[in-house]
Amino acid sequence: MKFEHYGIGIAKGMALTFKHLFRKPITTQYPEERLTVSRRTRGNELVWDKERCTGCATCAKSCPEGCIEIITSRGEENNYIVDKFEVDMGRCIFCGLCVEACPFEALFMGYAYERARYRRQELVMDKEALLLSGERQPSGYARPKIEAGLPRQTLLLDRDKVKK
Amino acid sequence: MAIFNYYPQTLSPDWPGGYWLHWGVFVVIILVFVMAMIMGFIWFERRGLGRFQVRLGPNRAGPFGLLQPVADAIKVLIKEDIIPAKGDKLVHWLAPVVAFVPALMIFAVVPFHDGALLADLNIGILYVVAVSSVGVVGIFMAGWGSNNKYSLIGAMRAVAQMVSYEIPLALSIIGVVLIAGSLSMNSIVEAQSIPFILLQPLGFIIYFLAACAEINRTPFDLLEAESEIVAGFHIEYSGMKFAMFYLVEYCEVLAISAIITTLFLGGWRGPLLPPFLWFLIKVFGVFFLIFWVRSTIPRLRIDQVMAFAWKCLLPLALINLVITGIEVIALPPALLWTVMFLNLAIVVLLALLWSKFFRLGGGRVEV
Amino acid sequence: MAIKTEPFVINVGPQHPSTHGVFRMRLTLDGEVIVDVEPVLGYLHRGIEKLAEGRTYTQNIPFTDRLDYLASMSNNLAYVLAVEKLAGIPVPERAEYLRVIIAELQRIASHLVGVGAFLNDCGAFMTPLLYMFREREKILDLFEMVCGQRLTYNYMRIGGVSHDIPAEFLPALDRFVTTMPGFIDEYDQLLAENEILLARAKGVGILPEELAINISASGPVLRGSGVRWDIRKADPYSVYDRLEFDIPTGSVGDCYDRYWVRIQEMRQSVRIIRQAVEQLPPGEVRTEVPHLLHPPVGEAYGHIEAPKGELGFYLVSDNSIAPYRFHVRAPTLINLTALRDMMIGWKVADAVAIFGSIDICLAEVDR
Amino acid sequence: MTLAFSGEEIASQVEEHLPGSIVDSSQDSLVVNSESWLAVATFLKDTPGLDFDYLTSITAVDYYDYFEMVYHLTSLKHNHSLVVKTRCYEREKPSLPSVVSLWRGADLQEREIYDLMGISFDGHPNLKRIFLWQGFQGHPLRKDYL
Repeated sequence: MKFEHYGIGIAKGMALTFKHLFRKPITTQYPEERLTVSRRTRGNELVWDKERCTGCATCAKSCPEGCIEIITSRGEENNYIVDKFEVDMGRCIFCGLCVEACPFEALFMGYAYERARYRRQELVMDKEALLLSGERQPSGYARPKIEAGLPRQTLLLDRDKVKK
Repeated sequence: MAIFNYYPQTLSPDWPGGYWLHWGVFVVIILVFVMAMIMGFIWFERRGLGRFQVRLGPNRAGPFGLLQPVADAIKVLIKEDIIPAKGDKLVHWLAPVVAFVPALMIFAVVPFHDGALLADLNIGILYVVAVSSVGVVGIFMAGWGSNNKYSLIGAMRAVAQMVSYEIPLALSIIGVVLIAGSLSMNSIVEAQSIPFILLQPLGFIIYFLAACAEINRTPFDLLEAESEIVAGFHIEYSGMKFAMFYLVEYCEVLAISAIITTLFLGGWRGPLLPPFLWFLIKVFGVFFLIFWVRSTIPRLRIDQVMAFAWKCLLPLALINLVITGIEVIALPPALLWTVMFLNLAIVVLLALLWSKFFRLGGGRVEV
Repeated sequence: MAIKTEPFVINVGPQHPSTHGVFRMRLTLDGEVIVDVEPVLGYLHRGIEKLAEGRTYTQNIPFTDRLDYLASMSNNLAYVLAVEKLAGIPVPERAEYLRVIIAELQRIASHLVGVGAFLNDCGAFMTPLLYMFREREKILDLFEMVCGQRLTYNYMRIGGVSHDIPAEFLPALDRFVTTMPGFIDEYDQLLAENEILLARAKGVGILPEELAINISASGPVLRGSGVRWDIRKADPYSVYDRLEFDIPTGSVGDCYDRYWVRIQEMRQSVRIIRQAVEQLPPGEVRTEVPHLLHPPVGEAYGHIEAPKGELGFYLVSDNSIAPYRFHVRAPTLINLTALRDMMIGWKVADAVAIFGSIDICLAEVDR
Repeated sequence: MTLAFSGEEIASQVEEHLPGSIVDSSQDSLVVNSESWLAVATFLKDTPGLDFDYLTSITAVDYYDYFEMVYHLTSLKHNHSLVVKTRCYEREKPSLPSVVSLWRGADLQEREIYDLMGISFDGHPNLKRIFLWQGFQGHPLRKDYL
């Protein structure tokens, strides 16, 4: 005579949850503890290299949302001068296609993630706002040289060492 | 606890002497105790659930998040009080009060210490059963007064469930009363030279399950099942009135924990530590068990809940009553340990026997 | 005297904790029993099929992320397979293996959410969900390492994948693959034998085999009904024909079978990943594809076994840079066809459980 | 591997049973006359050896001159597949027979096509808009909808 459904399943489950009382919580206390994001993170706000950009507008053409706007004028040495380079970060979907498409490595995804704003207008970034600065570092997405120099990503796998 | 020693160890039922003083002091004590314990319970449950779920739980307000209940209370009190336009305003307004008062009234007969209770009624436990079943009226009023289909479903479930579970609840208490030979809570504690959970394991299990159903705790939390009917009867409540329902929930848990402690775990009795502390420790232990269950298992369906009460708990409670009666009459007190093991064996046997009645896949109605 | 009763209509959703998004069910209830169900869709309709007609083939890849956001990688894969079929683009072998590894990781992640949410709907208060999110988090970490995002990956490219994996990916994946079976065992221990879950899920919401085929169900819903149909075996794409794995099937097609199939599929996915990592060859990960692709006039239907069922992309090309027609065969939309048949006659609580066991993602249903 | 039937092969079989039903056939697909589509579908589903018991997907494509319905059929029994098309030249009130009676999986997909492409299906049990609200003007997936 086989006995089942007499409460053993409930007991097993309760044992498991009890075991979890003694495991380390996996919570990260965010503002105090910070995890390092991936080297390839597609973080907030594009970073633009003024020197390298030739104004070819490949990025604008590759953008699925059409949020990059470039206006150029003809320069003296048969080159383009970028008059306007404006990105509406409010419409950006962070797909990274523009960065991949850039033939001169003049555009980077951002490495930061705390770039919230209070107004939508502030999300529209012009030439000056897009330049590299202390809090606006480029990420290694599609840029292997930068990727090599960034710190290692923290993984939950490393922190949660419970079972084999 | 000097205040307890100030009073004679046992109070006669008609409260001779400082009637008003006694009354006033204990009302204050109970109110403070209940409020403080509810705060403690909320914190304990949230932190404990957090740890069960490999997270931390609230830990920002105050040291270890101890002030979290206070912060919640302040937040909820300054919120807007919304009354549904088509609701029954009076019923909607009265419901939290009607639900809260009986929950608080239970504490009148809970002994925190030998003789330290508001009213040592000689029908103490009967009073508890009677008063605690009034709370359902408040819940039904809330469900009705809100004029919301979800609340009404929740309220209907509540009534059906609570009425059913009153019976096994009361029957399982009778076993304890038979052994103790008294209905007074204080006498029951005094009768427990060993905790009654050892003599009445089946009674304890039935009481625990039925009480969980009475106070709407998992796996019987159908009336506020957040994944089905969102919040059930208090879906339309906000602000102060919502806080009242929140208090009711924890007040009832506290009351049930205190009653289980009194009936089955030997109340304030215990070695070394002062009685009041023993009482608290046991109450927290019972509460831990309640939310441990909550953290683990899913919720039953309404027909399964009803079937469980009538087909499982009620017959088991009757069997328990008969067995206890025979033991009390036939077995000499010297055979205490034999009785203990006998009862444990009966529990195992009955659990295995009843598992044979467990049927899967039922519940579909042809429409 | 017969009591006069009448059925009443209750709206579950679009804002309801258990509708997994913005799904809405109009339930007609007779007491607690469901008499009629009418799904109301479209709250998340963004017209992706129309939008895609105005974007190039590459620009559509991030849009496919937004279909089933719990399994973005699978959507990417199905779409690029369709484009590759349309334009006849070869894929390097290493990229094929990477795609398989990533797609199987995605399957585990999606099933973790599906199973966790189902158990949560059954009333297990958050605990299974959080345990499962813990493992999903590890997978998301791996995805973030590979492609820099945690939800909308945009990783697959026409003719390969966007990047090769970083050096620390394989060791981390190895750690994940060794620990994952242990965690799946834990899930089994947590609730697979739980009496309450059995009572809630066994025999509930049965989808018979005949009906499952007739309504074009796919994925775990079809396999839960006992049909041995998996596109990875039936019509192998990528390199699935070189990998060994089983197709778990249920027996009767109830909620529990669907739950069980998902758990077993996670085990199989771990097995596939192990083999794929062993066989992973070195080399290129991406074929050179012109920036603006002009596929020849024609049409192609690329389909994969996505976590939730057969995900197909039907593309029509008119030799321009954008697809002339872009149609998504959304598995979850079609799985919903049988919702009414599965729910009628069950209780409100079952409605939520049955709905959870289908595991839908509204972003894909509405598109 | 799912065996993809060529349209020509099936066309000859269908033509034997239902003469005049095939408009066109190619390697990938066969195009069926819209009047005889339901009969052809029944034939494809019930003929032993074909047994297309699983309707994978339905789509409509707007080619300005006509709407083309694309049916992807699969047989789970024999693991083979077929693409069948049928055309509707009417633009104002396009209408085609519904296949819900054969494959219930067509239910929501036909509603979707009705909603977004504006083709109505005769014999559909519950033909209502599915994603857009009742009273929405136009059918977004048509090429002339801007």
